[in-house]
Amino acid sequence: MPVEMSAREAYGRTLVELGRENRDIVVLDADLSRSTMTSLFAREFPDRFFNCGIAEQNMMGIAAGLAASGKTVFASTFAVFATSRCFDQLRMSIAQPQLNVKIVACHGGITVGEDSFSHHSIEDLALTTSLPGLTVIVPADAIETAQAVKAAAATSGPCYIRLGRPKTPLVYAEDYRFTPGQAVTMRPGSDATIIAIGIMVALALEAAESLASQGIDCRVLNMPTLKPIDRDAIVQAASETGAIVTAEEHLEHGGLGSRVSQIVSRYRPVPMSFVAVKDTYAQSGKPHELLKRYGLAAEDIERAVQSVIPRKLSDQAHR
Amino acid sequence: MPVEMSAREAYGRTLVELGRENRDIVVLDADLSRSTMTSLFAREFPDRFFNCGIAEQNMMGIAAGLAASGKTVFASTFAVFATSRCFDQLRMSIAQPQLNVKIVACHGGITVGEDSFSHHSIEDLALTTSLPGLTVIVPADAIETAQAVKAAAATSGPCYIRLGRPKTPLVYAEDYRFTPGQAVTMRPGSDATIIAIGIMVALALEAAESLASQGIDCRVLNMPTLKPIDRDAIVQAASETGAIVTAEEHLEHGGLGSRVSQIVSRYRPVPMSFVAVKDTYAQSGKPHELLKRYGLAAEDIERAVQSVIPRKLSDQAHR
Amino acid sequence: METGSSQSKGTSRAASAANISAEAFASSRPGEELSLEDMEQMARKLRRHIVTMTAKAGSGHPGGSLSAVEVVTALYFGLMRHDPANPNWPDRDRFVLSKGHAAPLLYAALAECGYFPVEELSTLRQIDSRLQGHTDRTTTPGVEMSAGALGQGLSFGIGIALAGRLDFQPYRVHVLLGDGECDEGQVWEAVMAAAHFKTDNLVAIVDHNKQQLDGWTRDIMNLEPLAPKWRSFDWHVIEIDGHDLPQVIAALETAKQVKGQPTVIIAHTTKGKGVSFMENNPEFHGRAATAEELEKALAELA
Amino acid sequence: METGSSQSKGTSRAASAANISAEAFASSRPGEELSLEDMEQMARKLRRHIVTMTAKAGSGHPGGSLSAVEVVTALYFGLMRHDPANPNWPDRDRFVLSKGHAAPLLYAALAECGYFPVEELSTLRQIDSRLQGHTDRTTTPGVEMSAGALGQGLSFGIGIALAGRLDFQPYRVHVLLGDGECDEGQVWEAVMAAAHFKTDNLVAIVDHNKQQLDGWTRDIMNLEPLAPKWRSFDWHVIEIDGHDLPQVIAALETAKQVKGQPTVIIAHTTKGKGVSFMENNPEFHGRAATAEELEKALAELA
Ligand SMILES: Cc1ncc(C[n+]2csc(CCOP(=O)(O)OP(=O)(O)O)c2C)c(N)n1
Ligand SMILES: Cc1ncc(C[n+]2csc(CCOP(=O)(O)OP(=O)(O)O)c2C)c(N)n1
Ligand SMILES: [Mg+2]
Ligand SMILES: [Mg+2]
Repeated sequence: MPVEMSAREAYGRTLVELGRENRDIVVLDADLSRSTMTSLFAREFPDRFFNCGIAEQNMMGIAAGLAASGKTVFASTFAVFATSRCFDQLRMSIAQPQLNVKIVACHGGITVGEDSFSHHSIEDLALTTSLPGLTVIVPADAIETAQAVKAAAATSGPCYIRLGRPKTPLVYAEDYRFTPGQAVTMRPGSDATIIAIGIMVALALEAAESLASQGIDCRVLNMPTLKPIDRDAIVQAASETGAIVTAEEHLEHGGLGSRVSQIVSRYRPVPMSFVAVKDTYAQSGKPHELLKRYGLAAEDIERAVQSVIPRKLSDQAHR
Repeated sequence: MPVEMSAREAYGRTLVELGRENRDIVVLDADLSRSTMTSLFAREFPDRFFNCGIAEQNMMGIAAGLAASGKTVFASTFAVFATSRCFDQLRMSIAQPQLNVKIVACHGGITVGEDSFSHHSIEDLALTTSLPGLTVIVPADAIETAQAVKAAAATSGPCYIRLGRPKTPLVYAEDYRFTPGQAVTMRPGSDATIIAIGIMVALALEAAESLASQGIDCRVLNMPTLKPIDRDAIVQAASETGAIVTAEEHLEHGGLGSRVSQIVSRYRPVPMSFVAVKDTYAQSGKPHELLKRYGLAAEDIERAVQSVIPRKLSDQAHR
Repeated sequence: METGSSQSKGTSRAASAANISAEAFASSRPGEELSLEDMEQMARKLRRHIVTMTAKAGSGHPGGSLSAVEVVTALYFGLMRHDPANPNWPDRDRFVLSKGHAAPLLYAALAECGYFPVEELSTLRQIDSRLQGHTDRTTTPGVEMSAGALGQGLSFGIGIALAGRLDFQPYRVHVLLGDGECDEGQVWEAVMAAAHFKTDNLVAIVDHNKQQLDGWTRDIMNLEPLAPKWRSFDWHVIEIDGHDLPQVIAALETAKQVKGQPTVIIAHTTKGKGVSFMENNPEFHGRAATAEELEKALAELA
Repeated sequence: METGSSQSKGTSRAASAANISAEAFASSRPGEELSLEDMEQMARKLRRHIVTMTAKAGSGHPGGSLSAVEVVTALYFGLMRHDPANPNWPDRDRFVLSKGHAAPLLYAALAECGYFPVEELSTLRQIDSRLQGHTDRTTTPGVEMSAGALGQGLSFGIGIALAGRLDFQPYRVHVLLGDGECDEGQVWEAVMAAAHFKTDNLVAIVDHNKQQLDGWTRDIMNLEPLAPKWRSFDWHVIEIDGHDLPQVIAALETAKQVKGQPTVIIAHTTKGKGVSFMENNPEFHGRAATAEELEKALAELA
């Protein structure tokens, strides 16, 4: 296994594996099969692959009809087109009827880079978590991606899996096993907790490393299943560390940060800080430039932790 | 003025007034003009009214093109079709380019009633607040609706205004003046704060009334501008009352509740409780039956306040 | 696949539904062999159900339900192989109601077929009823698709058709669309894709009642000429009088013979058909009859 | 409205851009009066800009930029009245790039017209550049629409056209679409609506290069026959060789004469046109030339 790999490459390879095992797997794409890597499946199983052209709404409807007829359907395109462009189809044709469609979208977030705001997906998690009945997963690396895709195929029901574009560092070893709905403690710690998803997990670990050298002992949680979320892990982190920072490649509102803050506000109020895209569209640029520009670098996580710790409540006891 | 009036009726009448004052106002609808009440404008200004048929995406694009050519455009349909159905058009054609389009959507929430889940809009606020640059307004009654529509027409830039279907009680007198971005204290109080939007404001007042008789002194805030939200009023309420309940005719996640909880978590952690549609689609039924069934009745707000007060933190001081 | 048992299943339902020659359904013999009179009577019965249940509910969409009565009658009581005792029978022919607001019509047909008791129709739109205001796949036996947001059914139908082809299933897929619904771009995405995928097991039926919600389609969003549009997307087009049962049946039979391309049946109809004061009256697109109006309507439909 | 000053404004730009008879633009005389040779040369120059700036950026979409060079040249250096010194001049003719990934082409044309310095082209796709990866109305002078999500431009164009009609503005609106882009349902919603609203000041141009991202349109999602589709939606259809400047100009001139319906120009083109190894090569839909390839390309475009 290399040190870096793109999640979508892992997706493409896993699909082929699954296709060999299960004849009921059907794959759809919307004229982006070379980017989403469904082209690997298409090459091996041309009969079970349907390119729907640049018509995402129709693709989701076709996916639903196939699923209603017993197929396990994977439908792929860029995250922004898989959600923004066909939200009503996800709602009506897939989520509410609980059909067995796995929407696996690549090019999530702003590390899409130079293609600029039309191709950046910074609202897909707000959208998909607004669909009762839809499971939402954001793997942290290529290894977790392969696991999540397999887990999704093994479970009936609709699911959204968000992948990134670039090659990113692996945070897991080959033997890692993903469990839907469970947070993963990437690093223990008691002074504060960083809860991260996607590519931000690697950056959170980097930040925690640096904070450790300053004597700050940070817990790092990976929260691959954004919905249903691991409430217990969040409440525990709030209780045990008294401060939480969330980190996500998404708008500040509507994604991980707001989900965690609602749980914290309800069960265990503690000060929080949010590492996310502030309320703005991102511009063109290299992925690492954009992460920096929009406040998503490891240093931003570090600063967020530093700022939240002094705000810890002197008394966390409930009346 | 009657005691009850539907927000959409106020909208239709206000549009006609505005149309008389400003020749640059153009109104679009998507085959629902008799429900949205844009039919009143259409009757008086047929040249400046375009019915786009059942094609919401195209309507939003046309709205954008008109606005890019100097028009002040009102585009109306049901909330779910104005957002879910054409989110990408709102994003690309309207919000990012900051065009002067006012999306005024009626039939927000579940009080749409018998038409069932396809017509209930429980995610529109999550969607619209995910659009950087878009102002989001949820008036509390017909009087605030008229005010908000006028305010929107008087300001350049994109705006989403969410109205309900049924006639609802008026919470304001005729002389009320809406100020964009400002919360309105509907009732002072110090034991807890209820922050409500839309038709939940009237129910919050009802709940506060009942709580008062039990010796609980509840502040009630109306938060008509959901975005940009009145952060100061929220932080003040957290500081002064130590507990917050939000009430909205929307999914628990992505709307008022999560927005408030993120602000509270960042600036002034206090226990919260959320009166909202839990993660589910609502079924057919009479509006009041649905409010009750899905936990949005005045008693639900009352119970939420009762449950949150004992959880108030014994020490709200920051270290 | 249970092709062997499929015929008996299909016919057993049909036989119970009305006194119609059983083999006609399982074979692909044309509909004229059926007892037309029974079908006509069933159509009238469905109309009575429609106006009654919406009046009882106090809301709903009678207009667009009434215009498609003959189409749905021909499908459920004629052409389609299906099994009310086993709504999920994999071999069943499919009916997808894309114009989900015509739910009362579908509920009436399903009830008369025996998917659920006819009495249940009176619970339409009530809280906890299985008969939701718009069709809901998760609650109503026999309903294939959750609908109500227009424009999505044809895509769904393509998916079912492709699955049938992958599994060598002989079933056919029928999708009923409104004419106003054809304003939706997704419909044209699906029209293009169905031709591209050559789903000849798919039939679209446009309930061409010339009205949408706000009025006449020619005023709101002109669709005409409709047939050339579908033809230019490489569909086989059949135009019929959608209230003439023999024409409906013949068109559906013809569609079965068309190979290599999907078929659309443009059914010219009248919105509100059968109730004089509802016919071509946009008001009754989305409003139910009052008690008084109901009485008049039922008298006309007696 | 400043109709009086519009002619001089329009021509001043044109005169500075190339040595072309000034009156030709402001009047509606056909394009053959222009110096074709200068336009041909401009087209070659735009091609050089396209391959160079994308190579410099290390990413971008040369293929679909190169296929529409003649169309954009004819518009910006011929037919359109516009004023680079005043990009928001209300009377200007509009160009809406619906296929926003062809941004390099539009940027090249705008720069050569003088909307911004030609040197700025080398900042394409860099952080803080005004030249974003896809067109952005808020950052680039002369860009009418933020695009990049396909399918939205024709609707936008209808809005501009309707505003022009409401204000008795004489401007015309041109929308450039990809052929793959025509898969999007919103395009057909707009096609239907433009005909319904009879926006004869609107011209759609389809860059019919027969390829989309994954390959040939006939394999991915067949669009053929394309002209009958637009015709069935009641558009005036003109088919041309999109690399033949006189044909492009003549088509645009003809469109001006068409009343009561919008016009579509189906421009048959070659993706990657002008660079041998990019022509009809799907790889160069979305990848830039390497340094070595750039050298070869520029040699061919010398
Ligand atoms: C996406 C969407 N937009 C708007 C509506 C509201 N609506 C319900 S029915 C209707 C008119 C439908 O007209 P048509 O398809 O001709 O149906 P019919 O005449 O058969 O009733 C409209 C606009 C909807 N249900 N879905
Ligand atoms: C809504 C949407 N879906 C997918 C894409 C990704 N995409 C960018 S260009 C392209 C192919 C476009 O083909 P065509 O319109 O023929 O353009 P051209 O051949 O002129 O480059 C695709 C699928 C997109 N930009 N927008
Ligand atoms: Mg109709
Ligand atoms: Mg092309």
